[in-house]
Amino acid sequence: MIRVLVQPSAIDVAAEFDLHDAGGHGASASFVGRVRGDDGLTELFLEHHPAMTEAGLGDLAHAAADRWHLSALTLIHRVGAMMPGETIVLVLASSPHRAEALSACAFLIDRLKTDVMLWKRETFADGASRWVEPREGDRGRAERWD
Amino acid sequence: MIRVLVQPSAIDVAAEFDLHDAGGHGASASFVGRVRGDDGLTELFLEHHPAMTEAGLGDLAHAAADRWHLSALTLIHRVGAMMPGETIVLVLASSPHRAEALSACAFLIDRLKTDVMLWKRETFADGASRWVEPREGDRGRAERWD
Amino acid sequence: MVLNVAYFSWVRERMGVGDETLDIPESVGDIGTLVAWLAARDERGASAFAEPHRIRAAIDGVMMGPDAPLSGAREVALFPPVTGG
Amino acid sequence: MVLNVAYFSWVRERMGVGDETLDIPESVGDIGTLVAWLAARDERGASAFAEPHRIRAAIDGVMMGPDAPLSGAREVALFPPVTGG
Repeated sequence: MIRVLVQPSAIDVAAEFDLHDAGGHGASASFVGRVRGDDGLTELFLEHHPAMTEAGLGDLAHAAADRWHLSALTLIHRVGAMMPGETIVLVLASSPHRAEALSACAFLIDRLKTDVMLWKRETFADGASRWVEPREGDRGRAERWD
Repeated sequence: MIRVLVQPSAIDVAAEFDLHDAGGHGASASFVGRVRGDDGLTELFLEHHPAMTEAGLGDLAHAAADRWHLSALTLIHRVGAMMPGETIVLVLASSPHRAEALSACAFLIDRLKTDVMLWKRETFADGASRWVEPREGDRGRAERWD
Repeated sequence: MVLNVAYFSWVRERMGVGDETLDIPESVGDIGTLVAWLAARDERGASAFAEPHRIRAAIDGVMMGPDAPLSGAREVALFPPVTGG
Repeated sequence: MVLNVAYFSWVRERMGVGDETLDIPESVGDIGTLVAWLAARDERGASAFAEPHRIRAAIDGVMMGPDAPLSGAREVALFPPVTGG
């Protein structure tokens, strides 16, 4: 029912939908986040603390399953180097009830921004690279759920 | 950019994702609603006023596009007879920003419940059938957006 | 006046047809009197329109109240409240 | 005391390694003093830990404050605030 992965390989969104949807759930909400090529970005590198990332995603998934009536949950985060257009994160939440599927999906994607042990480094076309600073806006969105 | 369909044929969710995702959007939120086989339901029939359904979905799609910064929007509603497990409705909203994609998707699915000219008839295993009455809860959820 | 009238959901089932062309007397000038006229006309009308407060209407695809005039209408649709998507 | 220390993000880059096994003097009893000791130890430490308020820490996968004791720790991780998913 709960599928949580942290992987350096590409996320196969269609295959994950197939696997998740096999249950024929009443309502399914999803979120796909992709690397944006803004400002000439050529690579996004996500560094992580493997044990803490896995634990963080697992805790988030179980928090969502405790809070909403979910029939299935998929939470996959990519790590390592990726290019613009590639999928960073996939959230799929299903429930008999649409409001629960939508809320769980929004909760997970907001919390991912603050709760998961990841650091982002952006590299640009001119060769410059920088580590991304935490954003206050993300914290505000995540705290809506407390 | 805006794709709105009302169709009696099955909704091919994977094909619609492919078509929609071709833009490589930063953030994509989706909602899939399927027929639930609760209480021995064997068929759901959606009757519609074709001109009004098309106009209603088109208005909703444009209201979402006016309100949020969307790079693509897909809104497909099935009509006619369908069985448990089949997809009734598909909403796909994409934006450079995750909050906009998620909000547009939630707005569209809430509003679909009240704004679209559809009537549902449920048929059960014992042969009984009944027209579904409007639900007050749906109206409440839709009015959050006013 | 000749008018195309369309029915949906259980109104359609009770009327036995999805739409029909009706010759309306001049005294029937708005949606409310059309519904009363249909209820009085025959048994199927009596069954479909016994509770006028449960009936909604659209003229040429636009939702209208019972006072809306019929003059100029191409299609009047009569139906119960929608149950949504 | 022998301790495994892991670094992440720009802390890792400035330290030049992802993790290392350190022999820590007995006077270094908590995370705050460990960070100060690393900053004083060599040039790479000075560069990575010049601003201790920008450093976060975890002991064996659990986030800890600067007062957290190192005794019993298998791994201490030192890193900047996370930037999330």
